[in-house]
Amino acid sequence: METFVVAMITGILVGGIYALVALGWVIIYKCSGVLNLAMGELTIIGAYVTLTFYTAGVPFIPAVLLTLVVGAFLGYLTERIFLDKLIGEPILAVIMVTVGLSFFLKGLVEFIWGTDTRVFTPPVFSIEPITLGFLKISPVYLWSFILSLVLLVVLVSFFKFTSWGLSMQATADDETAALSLGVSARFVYAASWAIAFMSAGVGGALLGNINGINISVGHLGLLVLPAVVLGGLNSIPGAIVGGITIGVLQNLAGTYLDVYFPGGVKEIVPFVFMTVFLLFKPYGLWGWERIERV
Amino acid sequence: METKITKDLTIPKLFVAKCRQYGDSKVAMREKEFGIWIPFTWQDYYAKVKRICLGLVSLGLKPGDKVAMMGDNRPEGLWVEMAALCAGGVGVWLFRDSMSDEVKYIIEQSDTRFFIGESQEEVDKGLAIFDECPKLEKIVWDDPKGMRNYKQDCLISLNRLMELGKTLDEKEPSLFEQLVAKGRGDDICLLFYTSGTTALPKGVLLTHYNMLTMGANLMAVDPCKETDDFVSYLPFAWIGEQMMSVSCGLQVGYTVNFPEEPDTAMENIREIGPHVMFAPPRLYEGMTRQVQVKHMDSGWIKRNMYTLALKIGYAAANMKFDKKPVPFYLKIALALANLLVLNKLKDHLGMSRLRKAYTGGAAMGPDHFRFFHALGVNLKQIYGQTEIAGIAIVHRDGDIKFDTVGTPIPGTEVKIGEDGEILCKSPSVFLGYYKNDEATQKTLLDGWLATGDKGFIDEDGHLVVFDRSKDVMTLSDGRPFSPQYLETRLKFSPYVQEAWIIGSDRKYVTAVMCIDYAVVGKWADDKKLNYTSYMELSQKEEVYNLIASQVEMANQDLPEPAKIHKIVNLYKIFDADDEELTRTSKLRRAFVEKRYKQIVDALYQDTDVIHMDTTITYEDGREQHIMTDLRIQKLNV
Amino acid sequence: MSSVWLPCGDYHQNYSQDQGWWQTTLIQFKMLTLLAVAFIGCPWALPQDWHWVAWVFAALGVVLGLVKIIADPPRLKGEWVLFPFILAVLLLYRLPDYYLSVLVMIGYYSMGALGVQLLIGYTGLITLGHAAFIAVGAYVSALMVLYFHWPRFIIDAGLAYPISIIVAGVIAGFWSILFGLPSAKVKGFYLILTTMAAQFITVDFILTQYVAQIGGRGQAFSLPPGTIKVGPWVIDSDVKVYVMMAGILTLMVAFVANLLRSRVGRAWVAIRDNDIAAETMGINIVTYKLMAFFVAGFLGGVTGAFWLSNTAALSPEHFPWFLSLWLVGIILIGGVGSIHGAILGSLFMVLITESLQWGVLPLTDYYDEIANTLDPGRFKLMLDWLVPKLLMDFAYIKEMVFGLAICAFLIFEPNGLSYRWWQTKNYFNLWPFSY
Amino acid sequence: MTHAGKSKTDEVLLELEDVHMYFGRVAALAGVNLRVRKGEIHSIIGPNGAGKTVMMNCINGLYRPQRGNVFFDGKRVNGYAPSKRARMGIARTFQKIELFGGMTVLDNIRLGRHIHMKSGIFSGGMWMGRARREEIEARNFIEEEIIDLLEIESIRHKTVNMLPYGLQKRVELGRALALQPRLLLLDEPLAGLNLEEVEDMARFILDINEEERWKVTCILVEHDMGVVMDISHSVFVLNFGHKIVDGPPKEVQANPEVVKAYLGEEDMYTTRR
Repeated sequence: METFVVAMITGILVGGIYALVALGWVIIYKCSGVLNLAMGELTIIGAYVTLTFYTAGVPFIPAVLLTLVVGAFLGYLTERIFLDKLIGEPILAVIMVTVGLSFFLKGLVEFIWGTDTRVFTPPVFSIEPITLGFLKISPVYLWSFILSLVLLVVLVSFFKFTSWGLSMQATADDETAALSLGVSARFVYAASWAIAFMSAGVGGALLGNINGINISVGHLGLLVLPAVVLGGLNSIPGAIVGGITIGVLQNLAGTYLDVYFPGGVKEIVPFVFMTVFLLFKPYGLWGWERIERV
Repeated sequence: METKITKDLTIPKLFVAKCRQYGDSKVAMREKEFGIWIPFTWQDYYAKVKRICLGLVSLGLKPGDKVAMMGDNRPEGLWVEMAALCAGGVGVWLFRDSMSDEVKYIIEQSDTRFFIGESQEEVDKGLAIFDECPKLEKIVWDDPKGMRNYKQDCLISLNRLMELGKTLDEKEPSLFEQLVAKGRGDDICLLFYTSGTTALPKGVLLTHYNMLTMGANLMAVDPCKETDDFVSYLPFAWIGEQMMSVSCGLQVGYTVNFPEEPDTAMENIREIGPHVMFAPPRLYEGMTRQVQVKHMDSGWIKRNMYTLALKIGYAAANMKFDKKPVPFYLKIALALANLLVLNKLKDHLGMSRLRKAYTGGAAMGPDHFRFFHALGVNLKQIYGQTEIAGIAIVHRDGDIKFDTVGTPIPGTEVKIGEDGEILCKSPSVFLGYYKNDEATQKTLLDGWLATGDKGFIDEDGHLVVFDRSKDVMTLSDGRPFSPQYLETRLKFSPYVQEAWIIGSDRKYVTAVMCIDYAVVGKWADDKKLNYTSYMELSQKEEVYNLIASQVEMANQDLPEPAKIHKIVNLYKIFDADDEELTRTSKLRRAFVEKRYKQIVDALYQDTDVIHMDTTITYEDGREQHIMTDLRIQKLNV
Repeated sequence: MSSVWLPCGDYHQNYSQDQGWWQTTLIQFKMLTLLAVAFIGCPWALPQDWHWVAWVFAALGVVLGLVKIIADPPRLKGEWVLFPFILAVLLLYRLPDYYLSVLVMIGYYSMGALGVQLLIGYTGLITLGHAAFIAVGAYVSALMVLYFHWPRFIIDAGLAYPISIIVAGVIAGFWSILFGLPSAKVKGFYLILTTMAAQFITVDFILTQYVAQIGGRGQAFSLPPGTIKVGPWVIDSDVKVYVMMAGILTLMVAFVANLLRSRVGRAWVAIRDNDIAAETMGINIVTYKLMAFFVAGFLGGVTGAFWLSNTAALSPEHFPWFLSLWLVGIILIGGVGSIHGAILGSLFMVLITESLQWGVLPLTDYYDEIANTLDPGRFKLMLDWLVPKLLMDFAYIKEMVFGLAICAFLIFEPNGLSYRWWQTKNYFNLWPFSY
Repeated sequence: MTHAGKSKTDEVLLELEDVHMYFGRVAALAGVNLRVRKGEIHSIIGPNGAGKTVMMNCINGLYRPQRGNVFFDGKRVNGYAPSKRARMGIARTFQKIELFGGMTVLDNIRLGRHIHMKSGIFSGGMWMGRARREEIEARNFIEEEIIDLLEIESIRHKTVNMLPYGLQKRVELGRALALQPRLLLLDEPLAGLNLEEVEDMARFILDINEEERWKVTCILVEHDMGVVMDISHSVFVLNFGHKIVDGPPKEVQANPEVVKAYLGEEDMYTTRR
């Protein structure tokens, strides 16, 4: 029982970070219709940028804020350079541009920062675990979770209550209607990338605090895909629920299944779960029931 | 392949001999059907003709009876014709797009007993006149499409006819051979109705001997090989097509190919790549227009390569016209031009295997003629008419002048009558007009055929045809002039499809132009001009300027009094169905002058606009009310 | 008119001609030349003592030329006069081993890309996990060659490896069907995810954690020299691998091309273009989608089995997700929906990365030479850092270039190289016109 | 061109029995009964949104009605997928042309031959034996029976997307015919055609229905009343999911309810001509 609760709690805490990255993914899809496979790379870039600032002496929170700024800039740039010209192209082309982008960014990251695992020194969070009854939780997880929650709340309220956020939603629903409202679709596309880059970047920074940063953080970025599929590609609450579910699932599998299937079962389970899930609920929990023609 | 033409030989006899000679070893004809070129050997040809022939006989065909035929160019057409001839009958071909009045006139005048139509359309025409033509007994049809509800007694399908033939053949196995053997060279084989630019068609009686000698004499000048391919797509009712498909085709034994549908003919010609072709100038004019337009639309490299290659081609062609030896450097340049552009160009036109091409039936503009020689196509003029079984005069290899029609073929004599009329004499001259002795006497003078054309023989012995006697214009300075010559000059512009020159005995010359809808339409699209119809497009100011510039270009090399002063763009294209052209696409001047009197009058008054407000009743009863303003454009002369 | 551009005078009298592959002499000539270059020109050269054979061919060409000039038989087309000369030249020279190994890489990627092309380009099923099936093929083949108890005579006859190639294909095909099953219900992006799942489950989990452990020697299967045998030949040199590649690739291309113009291939394209209409034509969409997965998996399996001959040790790291994406990138660059595309794309990608290498390698030599003459300063410091880094991190540069190439193609040439190829052909077919 | 009763028999080929089709709560079909006899041309008319295309979709299997039965040739086919029904002999055309736009005309029609061919992956890939033979047979059939009938010789190698609308409609009919169907569903085959094309198309439909070679039973959804009344044996009038009347054209034209329902509907008795 204790192990179960620990696994659950850790899962939820990590899931919060996944949710943050998944949210970035959903924002891009919702606002510009792009299925982004470069999410993992956006996450790594965020992690390395934060690390670079941190190593240069900037305290962690300002470093994260700086990362937000850099992420917004990079996101805007990426959209302008790579995706702007593909508006209206078939879905495969758009997906593959993001694949190309992911190669490019990955290569760039490896070229600049190398492949060795780097850690935040000195550690940002204390190594001493926080004890709550039988629960021992390392503060990294907790703080990360809290930080993600804060960002999630900020982002969701941005979409729900600000006029910018609302106009972005309008574009997502109906481009022509949005145009008649005076919202520039192209601006919204770029903005959505900026926001996605921001949220992924922070997610990366947090993940980097847990196990250190190397290129395989990008693989964690891929885990958001099962998360968004679970929630439905275009659902913001879906992304959050999906992210947390995947986090929990991963930790439960790591705890219980590793005995029977030693090795990487932790990484695989979300994908297996997703494949089976799709057979029964092809549009996710809250997705649009719309057949995509690819 | 040497065939001796005797008074005893008939087309059917020659046919049977060729079938024996080749049997199954050689393809007699091919038809593009079901997407492929289905071959028929001489043996197949023989079997079909035999059955159809005996079928006709069992229906009661007697020697001398007329068999009228109507339809597209298909092997069946040739089989039926040959079958009718084998049975001793006389073939009468009708143009496929003939109106029912025309059909009725010909069938009645020729005393036709059997009418063979290809499909429902022809059968309908036949049935419509059936009651009015008491001599007509049976209507044979071939294509079953849409025929399921036709139950009339006078109808019989070609398949049924062939079954009858088969039954008769089983009963009397040697009958076919006997029928063929009965024929004599002086028997009438074909009754041709001339398209006449003025009066009702006249029936020209041609014998086997006429047809065969004409073919033999042409082949003596320009031998064809038995391995050659020929594409038959012009109406069988045109003598030129008969001459190539039947007379020459039988004597040489080359393969006759039939296109899939009339509208795929050009594409099909390209596929076959014939070695010989004979077509009226209209077709060649269409080709030049097509090439010119495509040239204008191609990219920079292609355009300049083409221009350069054609320059070389023209230079070499001019040397040949002047009978000067082509200098060595030009030969090399020409070889390069051929390799880089001209060969490929000929391939597009379906002319890459072409050894000789003939044009006849009407005058061809010298510009067009030189164009094909520049491409390296051995194009030759043919002069002749139905009354002389098609050919009297032709260009010889290496002796081609683009303003003449060449020299007489063997066995043919040509002289110029007192009033400048061309007179011909040859074994191929016809017997006379069917049931029209008056006309026969006017045309046949002591065995000399009065052609009705004016012309002269030049210093090289070439015949120069001026124009039809009644069409020759008199210019303001009293000089005679050929309007056709001017028209063909104008038609060298790709934008002009038809032109009509007016100005005989008038102060100055004017022209009525018909723009080429496709080409000008495309030009207008590029210029972002909006138009919805031919009429609207033709009256655009920009189009007027375009046409005017084309006419002014032609004006440059014309003598002063022949220069064109005013033009009008007509709101429609001249059409054979409206009787403005003959079935062989010659302009019927007298008729258009009557129909467009208003325009002609306006061209010689001081006005800029013609208010057209007339109702035209067409042949088929349609009425069209025309209410439009036509602009007259004065040209800088 | 057949659908092929025929020169005038080249016409068909029956449907076999009209639906044939090589419809004109020129095409026949071009294809035979291509095959001759691939199978004779690249790998072989006559040894010194046998050079006279080439001269015999050249002499034959001269004779044919004379016959053509003098007698001009209609059936002897000009192209055939040229052919013996080409053969003679091809017999005299061969490519150095390095270029052969480059060609092997091109061939390997082409084979892999063919399967991807079949799924994405012709059936409209986007897959990002094709490397999994290549891996399955490679492992099945390796396991069979190494651990299967073959009857003696089969080993002696050198049949073990060839048989294992087929079996590898079939098993990979069935494995592919398994992951294609969701395609019955899902489309588009969701299908992409299930194929990705195939990659992770197969390679990262099953193969890495279990299969690769068989034999207990850790991650890599080593293939002792002499195990890969085709008939009497041990595949142990670049030339032999190259010939294997050329043979398998030729067969594969022919197979796929034939399939695409027959009933099954047409049904695939129909499903891609308009699945509702396809269904009303009586095409069972699920069955045909699974068939596409099977064939693609089969081709992948054969590709993987071929890979064995080109490697001394087999490891799951040969088949990363990167490979799956790389293959999709190849068909995007080459052109979606075209067999040419798979080959042109591989050619382009391999040549680009190789030429980058050619560019970078001499750079160090050059730098070493001039390094001492440079003034010490920031510029030299930067170069001192950059040049070794360029060399060290070359793999990353490759990745970046690949990513950029995909993006650039999608943005500027969305129809891919094969479209350019087609346009170029048309440019000359329509010469001197534009339509 | 009236010929009622000429080629039909009394044998029922297709029957809809109390078919209900709902989309959410909206009933597109509310208890429709239809009996189509072998050999007839049975037209379905009605205002826009009456559910005509829904009926077609139920017959051909694209929709599965929530209630009621569909019988084809005496067999209940409710659960059958469209592809299975196609194999049983139901072919159709679509209101909005659903051709394979990137393929040639010939390949489109070849796809119609799919159910009459058998070659699989292996023989297809080898292009030997059955596949090769079948391809040639299929071509033969297409050329002789379909291209010739529909007079589309000049476009057989053209890509469908490049063709004008009228020809595309014709190609779609050709593709459906290639299935050699027993029942042909034609969904507005004349819509958007000009006068000449309408005449051609009507002629083709009659050919297909009457010609000994074909004798195909047709269900025709069409707005062109002139043609419908001319060529149909029976006319079924549908209005908002309900049948108004079903009978010979004369009867239908005289039915007061039909006249009432269409009062104000401009296109009822007008025709494009």
